[in-house]
Amino acid sequence: MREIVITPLKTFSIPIEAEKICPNIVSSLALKEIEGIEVWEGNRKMPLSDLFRISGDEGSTSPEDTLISLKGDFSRVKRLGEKMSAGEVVVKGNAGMHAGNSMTGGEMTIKGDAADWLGREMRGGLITVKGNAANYVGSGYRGESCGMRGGEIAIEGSAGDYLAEHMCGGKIAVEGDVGDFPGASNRGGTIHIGGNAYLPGAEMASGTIIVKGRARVLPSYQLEGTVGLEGMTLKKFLGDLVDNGKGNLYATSVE
Amino acid sequence: MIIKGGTVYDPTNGIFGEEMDISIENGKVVEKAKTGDVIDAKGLLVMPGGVDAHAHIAGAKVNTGRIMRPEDGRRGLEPKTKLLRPSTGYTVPNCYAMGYRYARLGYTTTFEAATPIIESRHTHEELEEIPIIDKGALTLFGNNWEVLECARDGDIDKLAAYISWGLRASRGYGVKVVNPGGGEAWGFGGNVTGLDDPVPDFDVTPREIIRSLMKANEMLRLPHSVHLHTNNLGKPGNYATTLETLKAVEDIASSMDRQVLHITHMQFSAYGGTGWRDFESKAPEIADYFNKHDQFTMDMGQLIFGSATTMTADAPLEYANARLLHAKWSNHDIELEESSGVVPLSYGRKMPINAIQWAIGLELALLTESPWKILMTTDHPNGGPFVNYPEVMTLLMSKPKRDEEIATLHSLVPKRSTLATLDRELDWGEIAIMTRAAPAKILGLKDKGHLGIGADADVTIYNLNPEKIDPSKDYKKVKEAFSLAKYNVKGGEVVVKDGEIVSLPQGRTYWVDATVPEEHALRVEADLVDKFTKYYSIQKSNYMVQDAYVTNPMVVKAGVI
Amino acid sequence: MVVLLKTIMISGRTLGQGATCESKTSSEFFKATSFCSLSEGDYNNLRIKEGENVLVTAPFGQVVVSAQNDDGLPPGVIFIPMGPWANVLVGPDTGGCGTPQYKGIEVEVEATDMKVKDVRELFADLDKAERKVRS
Amino acid sequence: MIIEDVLCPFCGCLCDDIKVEVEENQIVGVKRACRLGSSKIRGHERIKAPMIRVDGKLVETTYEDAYEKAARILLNAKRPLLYGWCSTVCEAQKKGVLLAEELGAIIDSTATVCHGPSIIGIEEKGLAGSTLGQIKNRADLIVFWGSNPGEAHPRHAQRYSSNSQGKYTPEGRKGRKVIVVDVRKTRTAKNADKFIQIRPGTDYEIISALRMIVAGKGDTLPEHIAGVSKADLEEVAEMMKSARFGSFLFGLGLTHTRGRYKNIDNALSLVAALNSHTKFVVMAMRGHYNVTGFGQVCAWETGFPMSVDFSRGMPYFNPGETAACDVLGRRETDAMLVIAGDPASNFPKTVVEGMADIPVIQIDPFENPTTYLSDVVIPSAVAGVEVEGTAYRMDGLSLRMKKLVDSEYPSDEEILANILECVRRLRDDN
Repeated sequence: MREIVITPLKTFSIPIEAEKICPNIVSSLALKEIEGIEVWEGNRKMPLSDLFRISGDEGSTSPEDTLISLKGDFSRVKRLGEKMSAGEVVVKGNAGMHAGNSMTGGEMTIKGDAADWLGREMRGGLITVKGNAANYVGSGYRGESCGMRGGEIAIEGSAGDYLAEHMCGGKIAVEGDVGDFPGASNRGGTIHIGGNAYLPGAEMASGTIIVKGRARVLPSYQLEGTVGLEGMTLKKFLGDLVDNGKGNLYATSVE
Repeated sequence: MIIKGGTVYDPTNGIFGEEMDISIENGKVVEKAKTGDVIDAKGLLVMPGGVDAHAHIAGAKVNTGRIMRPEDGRRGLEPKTKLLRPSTGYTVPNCYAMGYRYARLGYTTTFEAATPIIESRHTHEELEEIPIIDKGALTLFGNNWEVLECARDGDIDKLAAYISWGLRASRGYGVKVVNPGGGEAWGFGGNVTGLDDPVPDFDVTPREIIRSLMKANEMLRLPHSVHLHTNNLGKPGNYATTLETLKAVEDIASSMDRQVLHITHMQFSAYGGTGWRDFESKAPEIADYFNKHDQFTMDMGQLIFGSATTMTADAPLEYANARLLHAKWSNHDIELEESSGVVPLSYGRKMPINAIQWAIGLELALLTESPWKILMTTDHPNGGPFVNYPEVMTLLMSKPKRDEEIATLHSLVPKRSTLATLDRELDWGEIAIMTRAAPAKILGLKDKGHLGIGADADVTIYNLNPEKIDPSKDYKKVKEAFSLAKYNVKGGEVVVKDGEIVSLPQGRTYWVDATVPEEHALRVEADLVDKFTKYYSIQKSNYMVQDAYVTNPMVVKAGVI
Repeated sequence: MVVLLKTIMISGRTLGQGATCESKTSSEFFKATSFCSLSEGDYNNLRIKEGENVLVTAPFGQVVVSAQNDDGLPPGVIFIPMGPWANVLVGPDTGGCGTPQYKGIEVEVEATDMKVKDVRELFADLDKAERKVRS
Repeated sequence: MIIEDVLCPFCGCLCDDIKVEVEENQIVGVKRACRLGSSKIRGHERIKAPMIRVDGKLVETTYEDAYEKAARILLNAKRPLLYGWCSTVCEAQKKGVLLAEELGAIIDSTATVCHGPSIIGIEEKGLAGSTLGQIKNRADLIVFWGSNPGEAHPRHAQRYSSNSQGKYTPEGRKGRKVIVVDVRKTRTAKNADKFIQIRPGTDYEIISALRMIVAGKGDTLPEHIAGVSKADLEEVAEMMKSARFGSFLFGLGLTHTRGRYKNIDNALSLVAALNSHTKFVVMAMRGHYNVTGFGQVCAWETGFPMSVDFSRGMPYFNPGETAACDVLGRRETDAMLVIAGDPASNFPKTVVEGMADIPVIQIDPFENPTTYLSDVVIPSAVAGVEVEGTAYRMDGLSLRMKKLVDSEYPSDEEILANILECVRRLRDDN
């Protein structure tokens, strides 16, 4: 596998937009050419090498055979791996907003934290976050009726508000707590929450949400009984009945 | 300027594919230009600039569409350039994209299809921001309290005086009527079910409203006829209401050399069936009626597959759409005047209703013998965005193209419409009529839609040799050429060259100043004082659109002689 | 004994705030926006007298305001008019939608002898005249 | 001289029936306006002259010098923010969008700290609204939810809502029912027929419960929902369904609290559902007189109503990422122009700190805390008093504001045009 290593030359305060840091774009380029790909610092367009040091393996290969290693703090670098369909991106630090936006395949690993809109409108592939993720994981763009449609996002820490808003498919697992309104307006897909959640599944039409910690459940959910799941006893709810939803919500304890 | 040697289609002047020169001076077509640039159009198709008589391009509804649809805004993005401002949107583009995209299609004039008087200031604010093209706006009258009362009382003199005032107040061009009576009923959540269903609290029927407005329109000798969105639009079986409406006004004569009534986006009013299950086309019945009656015209309202944003003063229809499709719903009721709604949706090829609707629009155009009676529109952005006009043109010009499309659609299309059986293919001249000559004639724009001496020098040159290309077979090339004009000359100025915008003149805004006898104007004035004192939420003195909002006006005079 | 009251702070418009908000350096604006209303019970629990001051502490900051009682407030909710005093207590989180949460902030309230800062003093730490920076 | 039918440049009511008496270019009398409007029209102490900061102190300078300094600051910035816009006319707002395009800046309005969440809610659901006159003429039920017009929009009740009279509402207040839902008993709540006091942050759950009751599924609800009795909500739902024309008028009580745009989203759905039973409309009680106008102008010019980032030459909209408080709070912006707004007072102090570290340009008629953080201060004429132009009322109706007196100060539009010209000139020089 060809490894391309990208390291920031400074600490960014103005966010960098770098959707071209993506296996589909860089796999066939020589390192010299990668240095020349275009990124934005605010309203200034510049070559990648003005802001980052590029090293790693030379040569030209396919996206499948490409690993992009991002070393350092990428918390202000946005749109990493946007639309990637294959290959691997490893962020050995924090990732900025919209990491894995619209990705359809391949793997992204974020060793630190992920900022808002991780895996927005994702169609396929796998995103793993070792730290925490912020708001709108696996959601849609504003106004769209579908967010994530496929693929998988695994977060080992916690996640922020509006997790999986408008989710239509795929799977999201968060080991820790999530913020307000996980799974709002979802129409399919599966959400596993290891910790607590506040008002999950608002306007859920279909799909599954499992909350292993405490959940504050909306009054428009109907308790259907208890079920055993993964060795735990969970309350099973049907909802969101405000919209005749047929979603399944499981929670261990209810506030 | 001289446009040399093009193959010219100018149907108004009986020119169909003649090689000739067009001379231009001071923004007008002249006998012979003394000086100026020469554009070599040898072997290229030359037509008057396109005229769109019905599109929703400006005002509260359009902006509501933008605000509720950021997901549409992010489509069609084009960055700013040295000359151009950024473009956004597909179904609801920003103002600049509107002007640029029309110009690139070879269009030079577009009329906004519906403005309520009280919100016309907003409409004009947006029209002012649309670059290049000439514009106008049709003013809504079909649910206005003063209109309902005049129609109830049969007081056509007063109604004409009110229209005159309303056109001035809105800086409007003509009388638009949407679901007459239904918009008022929607004020309390109701609707009207047909021509003789009285409007609650007003004791007047849609039939009386339409007839009264048409009589007043003709009394005022307005350049355009009444422009009607029928009752029951969008509902299965509504073709009966449409035909009943036409029959109800057969006795009314036009005061001008034009139609007496224009029915807009007919596709939405040509439905058979008792419900959505047995929904079918009644385009043949509608076209047959139009073939036998010369005093009426219509436009297609062609449906385009994909995303659309429906927006109309027919608010009850929009509520029904939103509930049926579980879609976003915006509604806006306007005190004493109208109601309206906006609902985004997507038309699917495999959705039986959408596929049949698509077929109906084309059937109407192909079954109506005279292209002077049916304009090409998509009721932008209700049937789909206007950028798809080249697609519609090629569908009309090529039977193979239609067959190819039908093969991708729901299998009910051939069963519920006659489209698959129609062999007619429109020629260059007929397309020029439906997109240039006829809309100008129907709107009453004497200097538009043709290239005779004295006409506005709005000329489009397409990268097509009509002598050599067979649109039936080469429809892809035709669509490509119609999508990006080789040249668009607007008012004698080159605005598009090789598909690129090269200059940004400010277009004009047409409005109609119609005079009426003072005694009737005074009666209207008394009514208005009463209504503003008791009912309107704003002062009468702040109501009328000020001159500051129409900076480049083209005032057309009309009125009672 | 100092009573420490745990409450929820909400901010909002008032007539006085609206009438003075275009003359923010005036004493009228100060009067209209540098106070905190408490329910009668909370007010009494703090053992303060009319016009005395309270120190309000939130995770992101603390501010001294004068105190008054308002029988429209339920126990456990305090109100501070929209403005710079209230905004000392509001956190920077925009919740993913661009808008800070100005209402429903968990705060602690206690009586204090400290005086209420005027508007200039309130911004002393940020005022560029005080900082003498910038080139 | 008495000027009739003047528009009031204060709140979103945009009252257009004010009488102003002018003598020798001075406003000497204001009639019909409320305390808020009257105070604004009569005027306050002004910033005397343009100023720039030298060695920490603001010192007077010429307009030309201030324009050039402002242009240099903006041109040097990689992510400038142009903020405010709501207490000025649309003509200035248009110029602002053009300046933002030219600079590759972010342009955002005060909407993002008031009804921004309402706009995001509308993006989810659409909005079933009407003009205010429709409510005046037809509404027999008014619901004020988290809104307090008694203090924020003093003439709303009389002109447009609970106490107004119209064609189908000749009895005014007597013929209407008023419901108030709020966390505290406000001035407005004291005049309600039914007051539901809720706990802060529980709006979403209460609205969901109401939706259930309206849909006939109330039997599955518990007896208390977030502390409110089901019986109370059933009564409210019944009042809503049996009204002939209801209106749901919401304020910052819904947008500033936990749930933010989701609260609005849910309220819009409630109103849409009520339309299957009766007629119902919903409206945001907008604050500044032309905050609605900025949303309109920005939408038709850029496709989006606020928080538009032009960094890459085309509009990008994403509140949460591109709103003023987002970029200031994260310290992502390196220069700021403030016009017709006072972020130092109205943003959280923790966000205002972001302004202390970057150059700030202020355009405003009046001194305010933003002045303390500004490096260039450009005094302007008061729009709607000294400058005419367009404004949009909270219901989206546009009106033309009058000029009442002459001003020695340039208008916001003129100032922006001058800065734009400087920007273009300096850029061409390089």
